[in-house]
Amino acid sequence: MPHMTDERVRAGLAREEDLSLLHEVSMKTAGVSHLEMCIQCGTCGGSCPVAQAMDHTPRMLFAMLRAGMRDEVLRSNTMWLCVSCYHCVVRCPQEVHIADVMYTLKSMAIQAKLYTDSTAPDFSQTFIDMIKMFGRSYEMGLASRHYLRHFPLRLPGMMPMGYGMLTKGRMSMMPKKIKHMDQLKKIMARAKQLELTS
Amino acid sequence: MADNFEPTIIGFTCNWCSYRAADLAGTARMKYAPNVRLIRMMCSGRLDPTFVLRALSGGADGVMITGCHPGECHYIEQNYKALRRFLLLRRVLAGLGIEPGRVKLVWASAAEGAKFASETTLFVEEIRKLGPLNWGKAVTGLENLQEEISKFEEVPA
Amino acid sequence: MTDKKLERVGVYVCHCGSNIAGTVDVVDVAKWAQEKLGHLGVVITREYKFMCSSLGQELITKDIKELGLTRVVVAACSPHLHEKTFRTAAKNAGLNPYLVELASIREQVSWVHTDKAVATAKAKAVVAGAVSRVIENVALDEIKVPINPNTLIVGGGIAGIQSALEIANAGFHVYLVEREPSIGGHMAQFDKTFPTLDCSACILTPRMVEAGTHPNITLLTWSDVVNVAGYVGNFHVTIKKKARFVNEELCTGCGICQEKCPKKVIDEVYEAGLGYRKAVYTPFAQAVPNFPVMDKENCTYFIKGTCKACEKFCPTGAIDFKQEDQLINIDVGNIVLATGYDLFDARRVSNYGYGRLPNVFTSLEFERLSNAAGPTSGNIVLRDGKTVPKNVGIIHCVGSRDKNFNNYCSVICCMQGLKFAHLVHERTGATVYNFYIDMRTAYKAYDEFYQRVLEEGTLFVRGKVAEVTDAARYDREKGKLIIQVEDTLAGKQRRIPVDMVILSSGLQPRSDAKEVGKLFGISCSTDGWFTEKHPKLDPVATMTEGIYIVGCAQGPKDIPSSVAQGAAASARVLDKILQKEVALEPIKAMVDKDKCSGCRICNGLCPFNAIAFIADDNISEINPALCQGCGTCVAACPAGAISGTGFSDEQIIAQIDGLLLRNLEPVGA
Amino acid sequence: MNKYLFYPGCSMESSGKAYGDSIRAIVEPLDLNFEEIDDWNCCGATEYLGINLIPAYSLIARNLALAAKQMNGTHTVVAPCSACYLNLAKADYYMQERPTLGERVNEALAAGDLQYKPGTLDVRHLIDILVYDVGLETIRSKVVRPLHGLKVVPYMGCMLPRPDYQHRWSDHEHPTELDDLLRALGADVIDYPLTTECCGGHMTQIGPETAFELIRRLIADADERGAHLMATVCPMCQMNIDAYQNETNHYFGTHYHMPVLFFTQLMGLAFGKEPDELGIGLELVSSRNALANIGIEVPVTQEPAGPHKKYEGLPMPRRWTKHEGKEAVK
Repeated sequence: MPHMTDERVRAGLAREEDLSLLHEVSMKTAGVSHLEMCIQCGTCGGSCPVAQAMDHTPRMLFAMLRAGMRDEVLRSNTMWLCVSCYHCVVRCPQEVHIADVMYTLKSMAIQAKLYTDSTAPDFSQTFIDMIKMFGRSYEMGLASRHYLRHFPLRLPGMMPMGYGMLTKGRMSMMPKKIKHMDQLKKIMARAKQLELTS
Repeated sequence: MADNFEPTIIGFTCNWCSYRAADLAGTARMKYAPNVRLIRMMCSGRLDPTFVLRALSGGADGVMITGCHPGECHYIEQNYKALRRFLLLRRVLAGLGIEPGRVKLVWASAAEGAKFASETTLFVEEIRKLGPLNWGKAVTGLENLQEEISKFEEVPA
Repeated sequence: MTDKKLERVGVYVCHCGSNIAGTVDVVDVAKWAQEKLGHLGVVITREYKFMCSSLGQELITKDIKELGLTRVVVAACSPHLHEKTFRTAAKNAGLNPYLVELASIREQVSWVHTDKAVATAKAKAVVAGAVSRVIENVALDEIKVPINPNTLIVGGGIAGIQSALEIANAGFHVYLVEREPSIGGHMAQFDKTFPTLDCSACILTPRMVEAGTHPNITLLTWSDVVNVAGYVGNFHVTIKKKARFVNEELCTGCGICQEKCPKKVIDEVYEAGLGYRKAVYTPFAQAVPNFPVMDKENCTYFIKGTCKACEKFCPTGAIDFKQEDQLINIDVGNIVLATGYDLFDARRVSNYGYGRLPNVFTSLEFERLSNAAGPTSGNIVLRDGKTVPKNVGIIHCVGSRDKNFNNYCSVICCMQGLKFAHLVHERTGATVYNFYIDMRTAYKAYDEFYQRVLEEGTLFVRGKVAEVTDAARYDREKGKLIIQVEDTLAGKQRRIPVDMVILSSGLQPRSDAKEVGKLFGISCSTDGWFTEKHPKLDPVATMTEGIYIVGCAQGPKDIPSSVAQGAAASARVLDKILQKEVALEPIKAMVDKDKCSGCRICNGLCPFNAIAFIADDNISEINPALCQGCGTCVAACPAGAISGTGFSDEQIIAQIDGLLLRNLEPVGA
Repeated sequence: MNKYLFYPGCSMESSGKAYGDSIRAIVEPLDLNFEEIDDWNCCGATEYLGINLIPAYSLIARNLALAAKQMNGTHTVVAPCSACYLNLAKADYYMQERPTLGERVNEALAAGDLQYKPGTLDVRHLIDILVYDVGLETIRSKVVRPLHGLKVVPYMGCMLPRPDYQHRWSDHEHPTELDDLLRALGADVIDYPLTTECCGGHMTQIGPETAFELIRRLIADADERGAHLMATVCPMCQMNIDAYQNETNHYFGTHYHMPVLFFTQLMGLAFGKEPDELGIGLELVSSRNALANIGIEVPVTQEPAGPHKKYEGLPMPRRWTKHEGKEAVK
């Protein structure tokens, strides 16, 4: 291996381009992603209601996927801010399944432990933990656990709202549970072994 | 069934659309299964059912008939006549103990090189599943015949 | 097996450089043909780098002469490319051209397969099929028919006008059919033309007048082609001349009827819905012909039975409420289709708000808005009719390059957007933004125009606009249209408040293109444009001989290209006319009188009415002039009495056997 | 009686209780038979898809498999929640588009003795059933207390009209189904450009500031346009705009008071049902003042007085909808 000069490192030439990244993301996405068809028009970045808060617009993220910038992509906050409003999806002139690609990137970031803010992954995890326990979502448990962990200082502010929800019967103290939890558990256990790679 | 069975298929094409679709697939370098050998006719309406029987009896495992989309025939409406003959032919084949699925009708316009290529590959796989043609063998796949036929008969002729 | 004497067959395998030889072992194919097909009469096989080159052709002609070949097989590219080349070569060497067969081992083998062994094997089968077939070929003579020197041109836009003038100036007669009341087409609606900013009317109207007064041009406006029969050289066309309710003999075009007509109607065609006309009208002042038409749907007399203001005031008594549609039959030798385009319906892109937000305009609306003869006398104002915009956004690629709408690039929209930017800047001094995905300014002097617009200070944002909305988020956006877009070069989402949005809408095929195609026997591509014979080498001809397509009917294009195509088609038509007769492929069906049982099954099968039943002899007969050679009757004849030349049963069956390699060993060997 | 399989979704029993109550109240007058899918489970909302693909789709598909078993004279599944509707429709669609996904999901389902053949069921949203199956004519005929004078902004939210795998809606950006339905109830429907903008979804949980901004845009524009209240079709939208409105106001220092009701609550009112039967009052941003507008006798709103002013501007093109000419939407 030739000696790497400082200049090369500074010029960013030391980075390996991971050209399999785009294909990998595409394969792991539900449906046919059409990711390779992106023409970088920016419809997604223009449509996104939360683009201003994103590190990279979706379009730029796709360019980075092409360039094989695995770490930068998976560390980006873009997919975590996606609200799944599907504006970009219906407007995309190339029919890229943008929202689903965002889901894929989230799961890849979790697996690679490359997210910088754990709020969103934790929320998702708590949410599905509840489902795995009860088969239904349990808002009271979810909200209290999540807020205690991530926004303890907000809790006092949220109390009136929570109180209102409780007294109006819009939040139950007790979770609802489905009858055949055993069946659901079996399905989920089997599903976990079968990821989509090709 | 032999694992490495390579079917031989004869394809009838119309000079105006499907033969040009094959040309287009070529010009665009689209890859498809090499098992189909094509014959050019002026129109799918030229297809005499005896050609199909000749091909099957002469060693072909399947026959693909291709023509212009309904309503787009270069000769106005002759592909509908091909369609009628095709439907009849499948019944005849079933009567002879041959799987009707060995004969397939594909509409492909001159612009549909990609469709021509993918339909060809698909048909080769279908024939591969059916295995080599054995005359007089017990007929399989007949149970769906009526359903399949009605699918085609929905096309206004 | 026939016991006729063996033909002498030559087989020529082409390398096509590496196009074939890269995937097919051509030397092996040639050798194999010599060994395995010798018993069929193959006396010589050769392989050569480029068979279609003059040296390659010479190999064949030399062999025909020296070896006395009676049949030739060339294994090379598709017959649609070089069949003619090799047939001509054979003819020059004294062999009937129809005794030559092409075996397509490029389009059907080398280009679509990868495994060399498999490809070579398939190539051998294709060659074997062709050899078997060619032996059954019979010598045929071309059929010559005279060409009618008259030409029909459908569509009176700039492409059709150009085409008509070229032919008429060469001294031949032209029927120019236009469905609107006046010729001129879309170009008549424009204000300026890019990149030179010529006034559209100034360059178009002289041509319109020339076409309208030319002694060799019969102008049929307000007319539709309703039926086409026949074939190249001899088309029979029926045209419906819709009732104008104005007697063209008496009308002087004074315009009093329009002035007096009390009924105002939104003009959806010429004014693009942005202005009004009367129920009796000429679409614009310089219309050719200058006779008005009456719009029956909106005329008060036709609706309520009273009014007749036009009739009352007409000084020459030209108004005729009793006029009826008229069918005109003409015979022509060639037909040029110049049917143009429709503007993409921008309402479909609902996120751009056209039809919901008043100050979003389409390109055609803007053309009228900026046109001195338009509804605002050329003042660029908002939809309230008076406010001059201070900020204008021009959106490119509306409905084009988008899988939700039209997949293709509409070609003209970039330059159109730049032209609009210039006009807005020049006339209003407004700040102009252009939103584009890619700036496409190919062709002479186009990019220079882009430079000029840049210089004028137009702001360019690279990004496909996501939405146009009137929902303000901040005070500075109140009362404005907000264009939300990702500035892809800055990598940031921007919200740009403007007063006016212009959508550079794309072009799309006429909504009835498919039916028109069917009427004339030509096909449309997947996008809906008429399909040309060859995308590069024959862009104005079609698969149907004698029918030509020009201008936007063939695909989106600008004025210079449309004019060039109009002229190109005329050259092709004149070539045909000057040949005086045309050779038709001798591929026809024929009835063997001795075999025909008179069952009449074939009679109903022919869509061209070429088969007639001769009651006296109790047989059917085929008229070779009407027969198009499809072969359906051949396949249907229960007595085998009909034979098809060029595609006979014997030829096809021999080819089947050959393709299945059943012809390798002589029977009984 | 028109039978449908019903997938209520988790929130129908908790935060969206008012939605559940009001649906029960209108089902009977409209002669609808909603048969709940037995032992349905949570669809995973937008959370599971971002963690593991196959488990996420298996979770959704269990419901489809259960529903398919219960098909008996109908193959339509109705979901009143937009997120549930989208998830169910999406699983059905992608299992077809990507056969490998379908195979794996069925492999997982097999562990629970279930299976689902994609395309078996027709997944539809409640409002789709009401507008296109029941029809606006029928709905109009059931109205005994027209909502004249109630200024409503129709808020469709995002996951209902998009991505619209089965092309059910009049438009992806400005669908008119909710507008038409509310108009059939007699309400004064305000043209709301943000009708399909996002309410923030789960961002209220994971990035509240982002969500507050999205909520602000919605209520600010509704307020600007003079709305008395917003009508929604999704429990998530209702929850975000209602329960987080106070916090949003606090965050921006604003004082918006924009009640959000489910469209079914308004239908119930128009059909003559009593507010408490419809879960009215369960919202945190009270709709009392808004509904006072239609308290007893609300006169029909009239055109502004004065002579008809001649319009001097340029004519407008007709508005476009994908379903141009479709009977139901009038």
